[in-house]
Amino acid sequence: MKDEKSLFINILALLILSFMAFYIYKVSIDTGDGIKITDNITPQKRVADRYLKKNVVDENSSYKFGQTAEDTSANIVTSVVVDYRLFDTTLEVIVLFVTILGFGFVIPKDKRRVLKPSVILHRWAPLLMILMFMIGGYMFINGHLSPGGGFPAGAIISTAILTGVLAGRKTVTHKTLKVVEAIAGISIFGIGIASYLIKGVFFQNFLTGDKIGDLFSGGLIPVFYGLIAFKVAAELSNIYFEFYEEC
Amino acid sequence: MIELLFIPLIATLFLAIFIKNKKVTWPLFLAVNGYVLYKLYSIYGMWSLSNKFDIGYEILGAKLTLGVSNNPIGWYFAFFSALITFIISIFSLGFNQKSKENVSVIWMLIIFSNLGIFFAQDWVIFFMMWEVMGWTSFFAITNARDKALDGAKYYLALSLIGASLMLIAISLLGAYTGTFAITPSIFGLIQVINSSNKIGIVILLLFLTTFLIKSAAFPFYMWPQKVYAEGPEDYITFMSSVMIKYGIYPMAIFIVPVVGSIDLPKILNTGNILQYVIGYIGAISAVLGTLLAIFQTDMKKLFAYSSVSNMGYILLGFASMTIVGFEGSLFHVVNHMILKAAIFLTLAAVVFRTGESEMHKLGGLVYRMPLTFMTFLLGIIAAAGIPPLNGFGSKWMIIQALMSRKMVVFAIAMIFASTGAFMYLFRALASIFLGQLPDRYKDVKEVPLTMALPMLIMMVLMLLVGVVPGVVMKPLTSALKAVGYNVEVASLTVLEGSLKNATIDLKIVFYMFVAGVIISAIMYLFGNKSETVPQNDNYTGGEYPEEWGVDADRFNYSYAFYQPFKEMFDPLLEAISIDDFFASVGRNFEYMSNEVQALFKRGEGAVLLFSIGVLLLILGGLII
Amino acid sequence: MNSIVFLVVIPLIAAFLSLFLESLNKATMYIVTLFNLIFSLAVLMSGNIPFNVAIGGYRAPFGINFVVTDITIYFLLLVNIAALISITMVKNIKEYQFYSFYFVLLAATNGMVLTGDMFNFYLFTELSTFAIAGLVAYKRDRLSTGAALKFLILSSTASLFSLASIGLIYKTLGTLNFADIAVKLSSLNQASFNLIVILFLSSMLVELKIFPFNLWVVKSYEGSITSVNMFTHGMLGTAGIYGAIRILLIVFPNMYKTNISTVLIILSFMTVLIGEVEALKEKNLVKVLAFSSMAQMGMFMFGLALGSFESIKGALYLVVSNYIAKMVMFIVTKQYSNAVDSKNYNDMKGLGRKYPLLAISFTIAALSLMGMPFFAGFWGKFSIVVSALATGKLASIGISLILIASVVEGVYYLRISHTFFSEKDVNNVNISRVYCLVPFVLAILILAIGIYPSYVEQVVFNIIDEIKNAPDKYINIILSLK
Amino acid sequence: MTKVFIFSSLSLIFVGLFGVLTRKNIVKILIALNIIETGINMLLVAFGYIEGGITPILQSDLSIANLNKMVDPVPQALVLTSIVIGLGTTAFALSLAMRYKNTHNSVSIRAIDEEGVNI
Repeated sequence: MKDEKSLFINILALLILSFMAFYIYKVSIDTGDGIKITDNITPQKRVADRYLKKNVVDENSSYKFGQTAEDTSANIVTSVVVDYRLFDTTLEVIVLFVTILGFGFVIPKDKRRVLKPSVILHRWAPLLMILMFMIGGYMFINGHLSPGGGFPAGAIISTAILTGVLAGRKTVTHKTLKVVEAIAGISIFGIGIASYLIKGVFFQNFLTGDKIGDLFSGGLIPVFYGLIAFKVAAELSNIYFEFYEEC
Repeated sequence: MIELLFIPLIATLFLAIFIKNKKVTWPLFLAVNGYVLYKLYSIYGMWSLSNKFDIGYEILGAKLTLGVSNNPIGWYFAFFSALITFIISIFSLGFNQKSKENVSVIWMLIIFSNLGIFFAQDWVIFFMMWEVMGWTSFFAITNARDKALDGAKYYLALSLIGASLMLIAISLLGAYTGTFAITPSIFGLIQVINSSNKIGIVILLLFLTTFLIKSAAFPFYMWPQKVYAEGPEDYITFMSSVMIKYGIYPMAIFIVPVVGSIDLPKILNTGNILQYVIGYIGAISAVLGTLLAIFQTDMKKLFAYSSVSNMGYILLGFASMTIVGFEGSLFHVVNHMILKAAIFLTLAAVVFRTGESEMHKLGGLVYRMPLTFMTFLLGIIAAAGIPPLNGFGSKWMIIQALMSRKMVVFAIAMIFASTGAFMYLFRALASIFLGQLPDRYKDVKEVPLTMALPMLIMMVLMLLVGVVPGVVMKPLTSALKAVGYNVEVASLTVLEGSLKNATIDLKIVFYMFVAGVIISAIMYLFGNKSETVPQNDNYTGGEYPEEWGVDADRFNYSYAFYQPFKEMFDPLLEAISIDDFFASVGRNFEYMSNEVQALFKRGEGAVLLFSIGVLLLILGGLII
Repeated sequence: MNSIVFLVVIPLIAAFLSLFLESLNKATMYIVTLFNLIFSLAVLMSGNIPFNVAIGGYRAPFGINFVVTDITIYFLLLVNIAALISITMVKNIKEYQFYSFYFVLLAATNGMVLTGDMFNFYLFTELSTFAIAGLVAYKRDRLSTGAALKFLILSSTASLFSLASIGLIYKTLGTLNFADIAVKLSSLNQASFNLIVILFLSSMLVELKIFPFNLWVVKSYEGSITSVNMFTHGMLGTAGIYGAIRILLIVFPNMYKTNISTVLIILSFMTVLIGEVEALKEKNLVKVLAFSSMAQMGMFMFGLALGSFESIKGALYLVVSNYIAKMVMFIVTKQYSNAVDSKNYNDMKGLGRKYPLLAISFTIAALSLMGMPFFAGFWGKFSIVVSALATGKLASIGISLILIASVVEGVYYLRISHTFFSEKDVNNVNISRVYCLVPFVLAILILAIGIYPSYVEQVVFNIIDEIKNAPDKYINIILSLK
Repeated sequence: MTKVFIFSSLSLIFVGLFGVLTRKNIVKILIALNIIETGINMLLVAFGYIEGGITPILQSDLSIANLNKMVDPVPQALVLTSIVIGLGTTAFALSLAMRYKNTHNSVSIRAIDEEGVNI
């Protein structure tokens, strides 16, 4: 593409960017009153402090490891993602849903040549897939204890499916994926509504009383993560299937 | 009071429903106009009538109430407008039998806005009615015909610009005087100006520009000829006689009192600067209108420019800032209404019968349409300001007023314009009705009764007002007295001038004229008789110009009637033409349009422009 | 009133279900939209306003919350009514994706209006962006693909800017809640505040169609079907306006102390000028409407950027007027262009004579957009003019330019309605009379507001009142909840 | 360390912006967008970072005692969301780009949309 060499645009862009950079520099050295962007604010002055201390509901409460608290997820990032700001996460699932839907909608369905998978891949794919499923499962089951969670788990599971597809193995049908996706999606909101019916508040973590550090702790967090994992897996797999559908 | 506004509005609705049925709409239109006329007649003298509506809208921290009230000057304008409108609507009854389009709905809406303007109590309702008039006129002029679109667009653009200026003026007025009501705002504005606040002058000039636009005065003199040439003829009659006065009314109630009582530097001890501004605008309009009218070949355009020059006279009367000049101007408003309506009705009749409005293609219609001819004759005599008819008195008063204030330049301009008026008026008469009848109009007949009747009424009116000016001057002077001007109620036939011993009794003038008519009739009866030859024998010398591929009409004597005169004035007219300016504005807009369109067509530089926008915002942020 | 979350949840569930419902999708669409409309009406009637809902049971600055105040509920109604009117234009659409996109858009626009959390707002904006991009691409031809792609690139760049802004807000203030930000912003220094506002504003202006940010508008209006145009205008546009009012006036009111508002004034009257001048030359009716909606948004932004309560009031009137009028115009455009199979308005001659109701509605809408008296737009124009002239030199120049531009608008709109009424034989054209009724009712509404603005005035007064007393009426409601 | 993180992420953002502004190839633009997005994500994480901080995961009572030393968990949660959004945008835009290639026979953003037949 010849146009890419346009000197004028390049210089203009450089000017714009240098101006922006200059502005950011200017802001960072500003000596006004009040908090500044360059100030080092510790979490203690932010809302995160209450998340760390797990005392959002009752300001004076404190907790101990192995005891119960208002949120019993040991991984505090998880507790923010799936408990304190659960609604964001559900929307994020919808974002993925809608973009993948759009992906499937606009992608041109023309014929593509599919290479025959190598024998090695075909043979070893089930083993790989089982391993991947296991890792994925571990990810979302342990999301509240260690780094991980529904999204990486979903991605790993979908990779397993991709491996299966590439290996020419029968995995799941497109229809099944759609059903899984919808059921997972509806269940996430279903649990939200159930919480409304039980507690009168949407998306509340209504399974309480478990202990920090246990495998079965964090209330609904593993459930949500599981659903998210399946949904993400289904959606990402959908991408692969969109390519293979017409073959 | 309020039913005066509501009846036309409801009538509009009915007219809209029956729009396809001409047998219903035009009689209904006539009936409503008759009702309005009667109602206006019945509320004469009841100056305390008023209605207020609370619409629950707040502006400048106060609740806005819209009010209409009966006021003397407004009544004066409204009544005579309604009278003329009523007569025109009789004419429309016959005129619209053939036409496919139906302008009555929009026209009724205009009448509604008309009444609203004249009875508005505050500037907001005045503005609202004013705007209604703007866009309704657009639809009335085009009347769903494409050929009228250009003129209508021009008119619409001008009136929207005018309305925008007025909106700014009203907002400033409200902010600086704290009121939107018309009468208190006069005193408020005088105070603002006298406290040497420049914004007051700005407000005044903005208002003045708006009103000048509507009354087709000098810089905005182009729209009448564009509009009148193409609009539906009966509506154009209304427009040229009645609607063009809408700009005069607010000048009379607002500009004149304010300009008359503010302290501004004076010129030659005769009047302040603004007075001279108005005067020069008036003088230029009068002279320019006359000059341009002389050169037109289309009769409707000719009389369009004649309107411009008449508006000039009215402005000159205002510029004198004397009570005689003021009375003269307001008297001329009615006179011009009557005579312009008469003239345009005859033009409409001619177009109705011949379908032609180029003057050199017409001629000799006096033999076929004698009544129309008579009306036209009286109309142009009145327009030229020759005594027994109505144009004379008011012009006389205005010149008197100008002379008494020693505004000699203006008086000369006015006399020049009046004299020049003879040239174009006679030309129109000669080209349309006198001379030879072209063969294609052999079968033209006189107009039907419904159209003849209004013309008759117009003739009577012109004579009546000409001989007995009291029928107009009495209501006018009592209205002015009711408003608070120091005037005597006029007598029936005598007009008071402002110079020493300057009174004129029009009764005597009439007697002299009658004597003159009798003498000329005797001369006609006993003089030589003329001989009739076919038209082409006369001006093509027996040849057939069509054979050479030339239009025979070009050889008609009335084609390019005043060519030498025109060559004399052409450089001047070119120099002052404002039309080029508007055209260049339009061209520049189009050029800009192309440039930006390319931007939106591709959409490729979206992010680039986005970041430029961010830069602009950053600039705002950097300048703390 | 925790059940307010249903407004978002039900459409989202419907979006999932739409994968399977196939022919029932259209019915679901009506049911869900009606549910949203009736629910928001019920909330308005219930008399519980204002209230605050903590989702997940965590109180405001910590959890995500939905707030319903006067502003919210009116805009909620506007969004849902627009949705209901727009879906009546949906016909013969088989692709389930269209319905899914619609449901997501409905949820997202409702959520944008309801949410009280910055990041949540950002997410809803993203959702609506994706949904609109998908809907714009619905025809999947050359035009709509290009339009959707360019819209997506522009809006995702913009969204990255707003993400950066949210990051900065969290870094400096340590909170993401609107109310909490509004309280804490006073302790932020000016330069940092400016940076945050600039980043956030620039992403918001994309949705508000302000000039250098609005290159997507015309393309996507031109490339998409009428119902999508109405979604963009009535739902996304209204929600964007809500965002502007909420964020500029309540969260970032300090912006008016900086020169950013001055730049906004300049940008907005440039938008008006460009929009009007462009529309003058355009023959494609849909593009005319696109340019004109740009211009209207410019006018709205002008009112907002002036920052006085008078001008905000005017801006709100303009919102109402533009909201109804554009809806009418889109419907009329659709009916007429379907009838003659062309979008050029010169081909639509004579249709106004056969179907006068549509043409009259169009004319009324046009007059309202021009700001003619006795139509809804006038009150907005009047208020803005009055307050702009009182503000200062720049605003006065701006308003003069805007008024001159509105002359241009008048000329092209009335030319179009003249074209509708001019004479041509149109016997072979057929439009269902039922479709004439909807725009006519809306047009009557415009007229009613124009003649007797009292009811709208009440609504506008409530909104202004909330802006004036933001600490009492918005911030404390959220932060006081335990 | 925080400054290094912030500086590097800012440079990523600017590199990406440069790409978006100057490139005409849609795929390149999308890559550039992804670069910006990565930059922003890094920036967000850097905002939550404190010198010598520890991961916000409770392992024993000891970590509860060290709550003050933990890095801010909220930016990480936000980044998690924004990554997914970025993924979605990229997927959607790429499929649109494929359709674009099909209809316009070009991947240049300068290809004219209006003319030509619908494919």
